[in-house]
Amino acid sequence: MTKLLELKNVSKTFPGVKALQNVHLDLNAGEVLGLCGENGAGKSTLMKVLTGIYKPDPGAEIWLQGEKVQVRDVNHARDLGLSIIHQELNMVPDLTVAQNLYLGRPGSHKAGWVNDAQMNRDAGELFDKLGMSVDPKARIGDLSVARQQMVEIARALSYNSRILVMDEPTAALTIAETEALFGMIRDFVTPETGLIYISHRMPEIEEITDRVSVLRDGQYVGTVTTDEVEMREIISMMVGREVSGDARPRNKVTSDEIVLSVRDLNTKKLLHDINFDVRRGEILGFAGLMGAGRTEVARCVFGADPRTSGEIHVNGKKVDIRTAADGVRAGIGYLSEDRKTFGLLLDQDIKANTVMAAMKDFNIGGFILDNKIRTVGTEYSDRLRVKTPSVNQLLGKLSGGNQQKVVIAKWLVRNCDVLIFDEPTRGIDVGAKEEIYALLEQLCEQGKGIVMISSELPEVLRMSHRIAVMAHGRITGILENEDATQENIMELATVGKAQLNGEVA
Amino acid sequence: MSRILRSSIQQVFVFAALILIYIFFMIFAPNFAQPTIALDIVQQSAYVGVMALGATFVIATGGIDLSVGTGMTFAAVMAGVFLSGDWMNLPLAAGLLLTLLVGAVVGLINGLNISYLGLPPFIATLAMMMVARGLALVISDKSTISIKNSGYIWLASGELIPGVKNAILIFIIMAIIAAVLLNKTLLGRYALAIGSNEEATRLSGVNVKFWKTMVYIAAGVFMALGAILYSARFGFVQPAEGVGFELNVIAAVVIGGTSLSGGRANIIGTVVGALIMETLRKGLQMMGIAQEWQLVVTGIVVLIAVFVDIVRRKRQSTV
Amino acid sequence: MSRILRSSIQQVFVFAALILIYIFFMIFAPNFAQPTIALDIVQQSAYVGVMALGATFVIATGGIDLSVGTGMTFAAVMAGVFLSGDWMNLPLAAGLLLTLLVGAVVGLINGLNISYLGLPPFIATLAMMMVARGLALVISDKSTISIKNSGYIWLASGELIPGVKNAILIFIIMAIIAAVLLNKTLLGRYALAIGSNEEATRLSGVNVKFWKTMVYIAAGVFMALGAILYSARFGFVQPAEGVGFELNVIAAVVIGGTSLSGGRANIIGTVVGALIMETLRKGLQMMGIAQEWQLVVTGIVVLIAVFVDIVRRKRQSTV
Amino acid sequence: DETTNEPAPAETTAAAPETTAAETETTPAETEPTDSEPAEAGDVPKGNGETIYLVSKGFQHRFWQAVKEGAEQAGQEYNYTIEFVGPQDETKVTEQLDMLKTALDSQPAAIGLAALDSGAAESLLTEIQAANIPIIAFDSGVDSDIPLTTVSTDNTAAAAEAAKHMAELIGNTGTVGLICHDQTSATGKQRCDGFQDWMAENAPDITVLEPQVAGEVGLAANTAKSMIQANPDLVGIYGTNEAAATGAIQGANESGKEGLTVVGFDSGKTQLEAIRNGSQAGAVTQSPVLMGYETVVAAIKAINGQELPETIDSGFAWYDASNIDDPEIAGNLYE
Ligand SMILES: Nc1ncnc2c1ncn2[C@@H]1O[C@H](COP(=O)(O)OP(=O)(O)OP(=O)(O)O)[C@@H](O)[C@H]1O
Ligand SMILES: Nc1ncnc2c1ncn2[C@@H]1O[C@H](COP(=O)(O)OP(=O)(O)OP(=O)(O)O)[C@@H](O)[C@H]1O
Ligand SMILES: [Mg+2]
Ligand SMILES: [Mg+2]
Repeated sequence: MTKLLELKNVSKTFPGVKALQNVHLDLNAGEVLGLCGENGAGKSTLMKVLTGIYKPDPGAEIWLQGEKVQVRDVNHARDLGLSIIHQELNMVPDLTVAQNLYLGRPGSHKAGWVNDAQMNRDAGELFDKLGMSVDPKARIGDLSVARQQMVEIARALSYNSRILVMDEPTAALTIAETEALFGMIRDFVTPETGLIYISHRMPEIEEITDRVSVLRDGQYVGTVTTDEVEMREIISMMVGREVSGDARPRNKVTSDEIVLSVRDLNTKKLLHDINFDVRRGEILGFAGLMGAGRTEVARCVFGADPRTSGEIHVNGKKVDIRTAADGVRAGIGYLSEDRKTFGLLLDQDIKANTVMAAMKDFNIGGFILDNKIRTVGTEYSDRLRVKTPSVNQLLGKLSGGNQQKVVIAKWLVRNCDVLIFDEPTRGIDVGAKEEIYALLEQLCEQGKGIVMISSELPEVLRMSHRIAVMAHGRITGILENEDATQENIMELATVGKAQLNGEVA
Repeated sequence: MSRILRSSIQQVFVFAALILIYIFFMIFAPNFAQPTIALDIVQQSAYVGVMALGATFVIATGGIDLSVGTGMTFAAVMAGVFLSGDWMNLPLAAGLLLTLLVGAVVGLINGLNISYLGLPPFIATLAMMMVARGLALVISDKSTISIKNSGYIWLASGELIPGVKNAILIFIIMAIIAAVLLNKTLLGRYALAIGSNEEATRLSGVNVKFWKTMVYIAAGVFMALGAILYSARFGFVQPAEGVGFELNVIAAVVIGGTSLSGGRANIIGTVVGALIMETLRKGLQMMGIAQEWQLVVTGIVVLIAVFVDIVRRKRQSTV
Repeated sequence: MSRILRSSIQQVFVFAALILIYIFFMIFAPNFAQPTIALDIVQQSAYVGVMALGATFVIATGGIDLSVGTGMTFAAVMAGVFLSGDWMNLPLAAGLLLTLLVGAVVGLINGLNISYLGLPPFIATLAMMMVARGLALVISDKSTISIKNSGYIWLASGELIPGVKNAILIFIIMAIIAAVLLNKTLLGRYALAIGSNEEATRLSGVNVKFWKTMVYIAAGVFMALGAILYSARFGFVQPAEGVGFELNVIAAVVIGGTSLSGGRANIIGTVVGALIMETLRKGLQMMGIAQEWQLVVTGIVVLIAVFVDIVRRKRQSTV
Repeated sequence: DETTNEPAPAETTAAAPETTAAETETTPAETEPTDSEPAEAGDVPKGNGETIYLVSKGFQHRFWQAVKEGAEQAGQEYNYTIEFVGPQDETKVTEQLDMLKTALDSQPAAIGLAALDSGAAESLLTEIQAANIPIIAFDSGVDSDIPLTTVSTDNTAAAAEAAKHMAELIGNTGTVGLICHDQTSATGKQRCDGFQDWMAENAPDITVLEPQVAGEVGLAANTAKSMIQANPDLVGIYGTNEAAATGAIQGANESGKEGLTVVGFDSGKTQLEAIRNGSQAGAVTQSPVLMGYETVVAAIKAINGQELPETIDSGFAWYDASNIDDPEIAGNLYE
């Protein structure tokens, strides 16, 4: 039987980085192939070669159903039936949802004329078919990352391609949407089509894939059939060693001292009477469905967004936070969920990004301490195992997961009393995830208070001492870790709006 | 169309500024409160306005066009070459077409330099600004070229509708065409998409280089039309004129609410922006204010108008 | 310092263009191959160069400063007011300090308008451009102001090192200061960070509004220094000058490789950019080429120089 | 300037009895306008504060300020209000025409126009005529019958005068450079061409270089320097306005050139200083104050339907260190 797709001998060299070396990959018709590997292993690069975005080094071959092809560019790839959902969002923020869906697509215009009414209708139908509720007329830039991700997925599905690549599609999604996505994937795969699925979330790999191929350091390690192996084995193929995974926190909160206290927080748009405390050495997890308002709580406490009322106390002192600078000064750090827009300076290097929030410690009278910056930059990039030739590399040239590590390093360097991590392990591989968990635990031991927002329930359960669950801009419950299960969290997260209003009334 | 018009006007808060400025002058500038003055203002802003319509597309892509001022003069000189009795003396239609073609070629060169050679728009069009100025002077031999073609002059100064100069009609028609281009065609859609996120647009399969070039060509054609309105108004071209017009053009676009960082554009805004600048000039002149003070006042009013626009925009988006 | 210098020069491929242009004129322009010509070029580019150093910071933040041309004239007029015998006749040091303060205030107002009122830099500085021009004319009553303070004139035209005008020294010193500011201080670091991603910088706890304002203030001080060099060369100021200088200033910065979209800046590049423009002007003048052809040639050479720069930059980064 | 005929004889203008033709530089071109007041007090009726609108070629140069002063002097004398405007520089023809339109819109009693382009204003002039507003041309003429008279300096003749003095000063031999402040306006061209033409006809041993254009001091200085450096045999530079002449002197100073003869045009503080201290040989001046005065007087006469001659010469004069303080000259010089 001919394979739907075969990649042979693919290499790709960037200045100073051999991203791929003689990689092989094959995809059967009718299957979902998982692609796993640590951050920087070369997964995204391989997929970009496949879809015509990068030119591979000479010698690479791409075979589609037994025919050798040369993919010239994005459109050519699409003509060949190849489409991709990129790891980073690729949406045009100033256009509407429908306009984005049909941007650049053959048949989206009649002799140069575009018909927005038609597009809105088509988009509406598409969303109905996929069971999503998104307003086709909404401006993309006004949607949350998760919604934008859903639009990307809808767009990719609507191409009716033979081969669809999804590069970490669920990184921004919560359980409910992930389940919906899996439904769509199952509908998509037919005896004529195939799908390549990249994710760092092993349960997803286990659930959705038929086979899994593994890359390590730009090299092909092997392919296994999902049913036949334990996830542990895949993980050890990826990282070259065993990674153990506890399900629950390994330490207890010992202090009663409250480092962060939020009282009666309200915002114009969404939040309603938010109250919570974080103790010294505690991780307070925030769970909830997409759009529940977790990010908004974080941004508001930190000072990135205005609040209409509410008080914030740090270390028992009331602080007046109106801007992000106030937040940082009060000892709060905030790691954003959207690193590209809110976290990174893509055209600055690793060391500059690492110390960005702590410049006060890296200057004397306004003069920069370059040596100290280099030392600290190197220290943290080693500690977090950022895969890079040097700390002088521009952030834009790192893999997504490695970029995430640098943003984390930024807040570690700053050494705040309260750290708010919004999706801290988004796009981070299993090995590194454990490192970050260990890091969070270390921070706890140092007596910091941590708020961790995560859409992965296992992660929330694994890390949080207590779990606040949000729905519709309210906290619907705060659970002790011992009492929390995936089921009762979901129950609190799906409390209806009407119910909430009733309770309040 | 009317829906677009309505929604655009709602977005153009700077429209309120225009009204306020106008009312102010009706009260304080002698003889200002006549309908003919309003018509004068539209007529006098027509050529900058038409060029600003084209520049709106360029700015929507996140680019800039500094060559629009001297490029206009160059195109007007070429119109003189095509049409003037002392030169080629071509029939009107041929001369007009060729002039628009000159504009398109200027735009094409800008577009190719920017899209295919990867030059920053600022540099590419700055170079074109110098080259166009030089060529205008070389071709005209530094002399005023007069275009005493009565059909040509009628284009701008004739009155198809009695009392309303044709320049005004052309301005209105071009504004409608520009609004349609921006909101209803691929050109506008892709211009906005490129300005909003060029990489994502490219990854959506849009031939970004091609469409960027098209945008500059379109701007070149609008520029040539501006050149025609400008030179047909009085029937002559002064080849050294045009320096600094690019700032007026860009100012009209930006005052109208189109963002220089690209991705958002507003055609009605551009028209209002051009009218504000001309109303200020006319009103202050008619008040007999010393010109140095006119500069100061204009600067401050522009600041306030745009500031009020921003505040109202912000308020609208958070309510 | 020398490490920074070396690495910056390596990044300034446009340096090669300067050398080539220079060699060309040594061969083809009569009497060009003398050391005094080289010194003249540096001297003549000093005031635009110094202002371009300041503008580099503004452009690094992704902003733009259109007020630098007429702002320079305004500052020079104020220098005249402080120092001229007909006016306040202050001691030299006081006059200089006050002039720099004027520049700082111009920058402060730009900065406040941009950071705190949220006006687009283009509009805020366009307005300032008009206001500064108007005020320069109002204060001087449209007359030339002469500053016959010998110490003042010595600043630009004296020769601390025999044969080398002080303007050259000041240009070099200011370039070093600017390089240190950009690469070694918070001001430069934050300017680049803001230009790279303003929102991410804000969320890192940086007081973006404050630092942006500081950048405009710094640019204002450099502008005032440019004004001093300009007016001290002649010992007088004509209040109507300066219009259009802003484009020379911005061109120097952009030719030098600083990106108008912010986030990257190169001080040595700015110096080289200013020198390229002046070398072209000087060489073409000495070849006796008519001005209109000078414009054409300059435009094309700038295009080529920047294009070669881009190609080499790309090649370096992909090897 | 389309009215480049010889300056009109003095007797054609009642307004300026002492104004003489400018053929000889020793004859002052005109006198203080106030001197002429008695002669015309009877002829020129007073007004009631009506507006006379003058559209000049520029608002920010002292030359035009001096014209404005003369105009306002006449306005005060005869009780008229003077509006005086002008575009940003001498290339801004359209801006000037918009100003002319505004002048028409504000319905003044008369309009004066110093046209940047002699042909451009035709259609507006027709509109003004239709509105029954008398129009007077000043400084340079207009290609039209509509203006009732033209009050102007003959720039070509004045430039020839500068050439004549230059030739004399350098002993009729050597290389001379030209720095023209503007290459496209009528005035700019005449000042450049008049000089070149006179040299071509009358001074076969003088080489005149390709003119270079520089409208502001810094550029003019750099240009002069380049000229001096590229042409070591240069003996003289002629600058067609204050900035060009001052720049030439600065260029000579900076390049260390000794003995360069610099001849200029107009006055202004820096030129006057240079002429006084000997670094500049001399300059040709027009009579801006008189020009403004005469223009307004002509306008008043036109308002009252009185006869006007075809042209009124406001004259020009050569001045140097020897006669700079003579009252007839000093009255036309401004700082
Ligand atoms: N444009 C680029 N220039 C230079 N190096 C690059 C570029 N893109 C990727 N790399 C490097 O290539 C390697 C592979 O990156 P890639 O993005 O394919 O990793 P990945 O497996 O997708 O990782 P992640 O799980 O973090 O997304 C990394 O070391 C990265 O730093
Ligand atoms: N159905 C929706 N359509 C459009 N925008 C929505 C919708 N639901 C929420 N949003 C937007 O999402 C934001 C609130 O979500 P926020 O990001 O605070 O939630 P979250 O719980 O962090 O979820 P996420 O997983 O998306 O980060 C708001 O800005 C809101 O406008
Ligand atoms: Mg990846
Ligand atoms: Mg969130």
